[in-house]
Amino acid sequence: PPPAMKTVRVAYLPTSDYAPLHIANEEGFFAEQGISVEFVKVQSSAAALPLVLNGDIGVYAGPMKIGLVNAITKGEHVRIVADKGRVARGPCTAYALMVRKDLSDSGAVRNVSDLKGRKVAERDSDYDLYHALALGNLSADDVDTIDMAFPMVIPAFANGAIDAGLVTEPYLTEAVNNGTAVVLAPAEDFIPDYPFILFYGPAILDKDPELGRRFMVAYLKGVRQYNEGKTERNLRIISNYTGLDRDLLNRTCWFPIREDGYVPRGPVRDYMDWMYDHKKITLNLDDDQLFDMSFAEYANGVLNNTERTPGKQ
Amino acid sequence: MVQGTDRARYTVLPLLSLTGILVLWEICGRMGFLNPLFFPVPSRIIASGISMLLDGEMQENLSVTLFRVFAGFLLGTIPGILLGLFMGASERTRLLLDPVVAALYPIPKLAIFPLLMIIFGIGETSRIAAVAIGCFFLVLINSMAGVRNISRVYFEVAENYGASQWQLLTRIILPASLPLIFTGIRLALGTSLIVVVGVEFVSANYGIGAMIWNSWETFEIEKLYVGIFLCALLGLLFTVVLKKAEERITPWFGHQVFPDQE
Amino acid sequence: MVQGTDRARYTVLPLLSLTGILVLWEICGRMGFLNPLFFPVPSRIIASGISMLLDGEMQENLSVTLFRVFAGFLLGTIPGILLGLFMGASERTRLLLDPVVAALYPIPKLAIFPLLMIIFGIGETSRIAAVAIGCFFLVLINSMAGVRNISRVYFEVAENYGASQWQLLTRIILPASLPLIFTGIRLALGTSLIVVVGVEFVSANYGIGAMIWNSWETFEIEKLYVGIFLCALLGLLFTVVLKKAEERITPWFGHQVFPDQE
Amino acid sequence: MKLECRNICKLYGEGTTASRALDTISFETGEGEFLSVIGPSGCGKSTLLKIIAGLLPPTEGTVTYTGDNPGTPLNSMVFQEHGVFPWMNVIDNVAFGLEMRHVPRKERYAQSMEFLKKVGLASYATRNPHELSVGMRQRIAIARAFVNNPAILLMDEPFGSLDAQTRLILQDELLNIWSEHRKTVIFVTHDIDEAILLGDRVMVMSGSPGKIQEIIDIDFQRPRDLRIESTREFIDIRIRIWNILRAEVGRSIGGDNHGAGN
Amino acid sequence: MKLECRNICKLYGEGTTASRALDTISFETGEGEFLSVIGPSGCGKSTLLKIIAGLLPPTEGTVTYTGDNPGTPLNSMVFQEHGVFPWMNVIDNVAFGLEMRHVPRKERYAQSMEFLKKVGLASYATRNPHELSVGMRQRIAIARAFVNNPAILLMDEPFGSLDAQTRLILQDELLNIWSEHRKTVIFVTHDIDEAILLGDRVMVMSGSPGKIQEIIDIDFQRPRDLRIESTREFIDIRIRIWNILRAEVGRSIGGDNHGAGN
Ligand SMILES: Nc1ncnc2c1ncn2[C@@H]1O[C@H](COP(=O)(O)OP(=O)(O)OP(=O)(O)O)[C@@H](O)[C@H]1O
Ligand SMILES: Nc1ncnc2c1ncn2[C@@H]1O[C@H](COP(=O)(O)OP(=O)(O)OP(=O)(O)O)[C@@H](O)[C@H]1O
Ligand SMILES: [Mg+2]
Ligand SMILES: [Mg+2]
Repeated sequence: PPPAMKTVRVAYLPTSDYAPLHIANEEGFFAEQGISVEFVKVQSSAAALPLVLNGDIGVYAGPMKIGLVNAITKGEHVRIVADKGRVARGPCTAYALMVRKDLSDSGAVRNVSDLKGRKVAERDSDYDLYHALALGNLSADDVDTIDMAFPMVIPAFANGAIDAGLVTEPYLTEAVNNGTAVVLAPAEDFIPDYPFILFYGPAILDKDPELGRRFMVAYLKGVRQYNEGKTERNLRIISNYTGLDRDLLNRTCWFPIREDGYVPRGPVRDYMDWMYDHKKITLNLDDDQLFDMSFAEYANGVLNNTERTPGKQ
Repeated sequence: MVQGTDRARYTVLPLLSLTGILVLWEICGRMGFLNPLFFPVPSRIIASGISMLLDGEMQENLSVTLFRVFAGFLLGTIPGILLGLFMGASERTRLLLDPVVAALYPIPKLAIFPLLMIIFGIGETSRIAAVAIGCFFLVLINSMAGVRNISRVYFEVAENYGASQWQLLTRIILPASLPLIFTGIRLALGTSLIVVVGVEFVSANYGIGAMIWNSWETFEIEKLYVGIFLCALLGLLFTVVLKKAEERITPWFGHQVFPDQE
Repeated sequence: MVQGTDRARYTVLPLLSLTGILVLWEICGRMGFLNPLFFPVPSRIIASGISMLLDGEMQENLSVTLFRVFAGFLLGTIPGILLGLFMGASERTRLLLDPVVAALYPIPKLAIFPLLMIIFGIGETSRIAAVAIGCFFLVLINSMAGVRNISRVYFEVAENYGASQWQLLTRIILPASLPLIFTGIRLALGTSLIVVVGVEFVSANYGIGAMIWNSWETFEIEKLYVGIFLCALLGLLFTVVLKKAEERITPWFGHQVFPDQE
Repeated sequence: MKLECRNICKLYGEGTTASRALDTISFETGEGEFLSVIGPSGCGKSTLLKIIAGLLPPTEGTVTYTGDNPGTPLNSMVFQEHGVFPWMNVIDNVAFGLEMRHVPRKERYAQSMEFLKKVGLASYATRNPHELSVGMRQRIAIARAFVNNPAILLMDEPFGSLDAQTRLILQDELLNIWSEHRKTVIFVTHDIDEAILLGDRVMVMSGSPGKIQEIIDIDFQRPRDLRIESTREFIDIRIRIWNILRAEVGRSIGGDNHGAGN
Repeated sequence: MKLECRNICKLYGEGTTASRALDTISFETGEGEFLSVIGPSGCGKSTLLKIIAGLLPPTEGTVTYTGDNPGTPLNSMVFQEHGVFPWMNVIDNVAFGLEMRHVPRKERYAQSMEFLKKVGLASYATRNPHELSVGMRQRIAIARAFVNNPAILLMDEPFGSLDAQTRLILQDELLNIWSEHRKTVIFVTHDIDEAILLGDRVMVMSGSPGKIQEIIDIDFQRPRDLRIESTREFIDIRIRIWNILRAEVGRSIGGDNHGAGN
């Protein structure tokens, strides 16, 4: 008998890497599991974190952030439960250090070291910037960094207000499209395998782990359909919830996501160590405090029994 | 001054400036002085607005935002007026609360919006609370100034004729500070729009603010301007309605002061 | 009323409410009524503030924000007062510009901040412009109300004694509307803090807004409260300074109106 | 109703900048007495009336009311600055005291209309005060005090801005009402003839600080009318008062060549 | 300086709700004439003065000034509502007209001080008006008009709120100045004795709408003083004026039992 419907609140940003959640919703995968999902739009993962800790939001996703580690350090029950995309070498680039087109055309900026003394936009991405600049043997002190929300990067390029910046999709494709900037260094070159992650908060971990298991089943089913690529159906779903133009979506680069939910420990560990070394956090967490893969394992079991294909990646 | 001329000027002058600006903008845009990527001409914005109107997108966002604005406005303005009147009238209360008001007013609503969400939960309540807080202080400070601007003799008359505190409030303090309360309301209505948009920016699926933010995110710059125009239009509408109300309710306020105007 | 008591109440009452709130907060926190994750007790916030003071982080952010606030405030307030006075005095100008003001005021500064960046370039100019715009309208609307609140007989006297337009402005309109201009300034200073923090949220490395944003990002909730407290403190400071200035400059304003207060 | 003032002193301001407005004023009124008060401008007449009305606390001294009070208000004051409310129409202004005592609308309008007729403003009942002349507004204030039917009437130069004939009519009317009800009246005026014509006694004050110079009994039989002004006694009293006042003026202006012949 | 008013009409309001305040007023003053104006409250005296001063445009008719003007202002008015500025101290208020004409500070203070002495306010020169009594404020307004040394003085019940002796002194002072400089004076008063004592002619007005009833020549020799009040002629004129006014009042109040004996 189907279990009674339960509501899970999920925080999201309107970018394509949140697609598996929306696909799972649109295709009724959550409903199959007796879950109704309420999507809560947030402007950044930072804005979502308090609500996760508060128990208002059960699930959220995004890059590893200092705030999360700090919360866990304070004893909060939040765990990494699955993969949600990675910076990976592939046919396209979804995240990169970009430079203004005229600087690139004129040859003023050919490689990262030419950025010395220039204005570089970033948004709470000191780890990424650190490694990007390291490609040109620069440090953050060698450039003029400007903290800037992503959508504002494009007008800033157009206006000549910034010279370079860390840009993610779909802004990357749009900037290339309207001829304001070009890729200087793809993220694969400086933070390979850098993970974006799905988290559960106390609302699931403490209150209803069973709900978490069912949620994971639906999520991973969504991931599988996402990995079918830019099908008409997927394009339509993503276009619907991001509001992005279908053709633009077709041109943007989609992060690869693992179908078994497995999160590679190495890059996470690298990031932790970097944060610890740079005194951004006071405690280096061990794996038990960070990961809880039991949900993914359960889901893999369910999915591999009912469907043939194991995770491809 | 002939009456006809008078009426003409009261309707013509206000329209003149607004249409003037739009026409100038259109011309500059067409002559290539403005980067069309960021400054599309009004005609294109209007076209985009009409299509949003036809497919119902505009009405949906507008109604959501208007609900938040009015709910927040009412919830903030009414206590704001009452407390403002009270603080204006009672020095003791003023001394006690003025520092609190002064300290709370400049706290950015956007910065504490996440805290509001924790207190009021996700959803409408926290958004409406942010709007209400924004309105509250503006109306409070203006009402307070309104009371302190009342000629002392009115209070003496009221006291001498045995007005109770309640009668003092409703028959003297409230009507006498109405002109400035209106100024506060005018500011508050404008601000409630600003706050609601800011809040919809960071957390909402619908509403003009969400629409504007989505336009930034999805590079639909005309939609962004439609959103901004809607804000402007609403502001204008509010002002016109308030002005009519003001003329009706406080006819003794706002003399014409330059000789050319009698 | 004995003088000593009077002086005491002018300093004691304002302090009472503020410390009262802090003490209550501390007690509620210690007794576990508040979630320490989101509502840390004042003593911990103060401790965090002191450590930020010692390592210079606070001064740095504060000075950056203060610079933006004052620059924007001055750039917005002075034209706002002048135009407000002028619109208050001249009906023709008011009819012409009132709709424009009404339309522009409720446009959210945050929504057009990217446009400001395009117009003014990135960096300080666009941030200061956003603050200036925020102040401008508040002061304008209040100054306008100030002029319209002036008793007509003053204008008649001035005209009869041959005041030039300039003398009318400086000797009548300006001083007579000072009380309400002060109200506008008070609102504007508060708002300039709000706007600057909002702008620093979306684009800045330093400043109180950036600090608050970073605290959210890194979930250092005490730092966030330090930021909010700094806003509150600045607001308080501004108000106290303004009030002193007001008492000195407009001693005829603000009678005590309740009988218990003479 | 009787009234007793004992050693009333009033200081304005504090500390070294305090100035003494009234100095040990002691007097009492008989039951139903009509007391005229006359004295140079600034001698503290208004201050004294406000202290009697309980609107200002005396710095020293006491005010005592004795006698039984048949449900009507203790005192009603006509203020020198009339204090007609611009936000109420004429009849609501007049009915203000009755409204404060919850007299039903119909009844208070009927009573007010009666007094509006007496001051010649019946046809202006629903007009707004800002459409009336200054003198008409003062008449509203007078009607408002009369209709309130107080035990003691306090009148601060009530006829000061009335035209000659309305003044005479109202003097007459005042005497009529007074002889009907024998209320205690304290009547401040700057018109010596008026003071004598109306008063049972005339209290002559001097200024800086305000003191009682003399209280003169006026023994004309009632009812009185203007004819008594040509009697020997009247002229004697007039000269007597005038001499007190003139000495006073001589002191305050410095005794230069400003004697006005008599 | 001579003044001619021709067929002056004044309507307040518009269309059907317009009310006629003045009806075809025509008169002229001789060179250096002292014209007293008397009439019931609300008959349009203030309106007429404001039209003469150029502060209100007449609905119909013309005001013409002829004669040469030796550099001093054309006219200065003492307003019925005094219009003393609360934001200037006493001497700055008095010096206002001079300041408007750019008289150097030292000189204008010297001249103002002279007139402050004349109205007995020398020791209040640096005080703020809100610390003075109503009568003292009216004296400031009078001093302000005098020190301005205009070609024509327009005085709207200037002595209305003065005490008896200051009033007599200032009447005397006014006559002195007038006989020295032979300015044209239009002097509105509600005191019949004052009108006769001061005027070369007395213009008696009636109300609703304001009309000239009669202009009476006063032939007493100058210099005059209070002694003329006891002459036969004086009393005759007084009765004559009184009869005009009384008829008027009879009409306006409806002719009931309000005759005041004489
Ligand atoms: N702004 C206005 N709007 C409409 N009516 C007005 C206005 N000002 C004056 N009136 C009307 O015009 C008439 C004349 O007023 P005005 O002030 O000139 O009288 P006045 O003779 O000076 O009276 P007083 O002796 O009481 O000062 C009055 O009936 C008054 O109601
Ligand atoms: N609020 C105040 N602060 C300081 N001094 C004041 C204040 N009010 C009145 N005074 C002073 O007190 C004295 C008496 O003022 P009050 O108004 O009682 O005089 P008055 O006899 O009514 O004068 P008038 O006949 O001109 O109305 C004056 O010298 C005045 O300067
Ligand atoms: Mg007085
Ligand atoms: Mg008048």
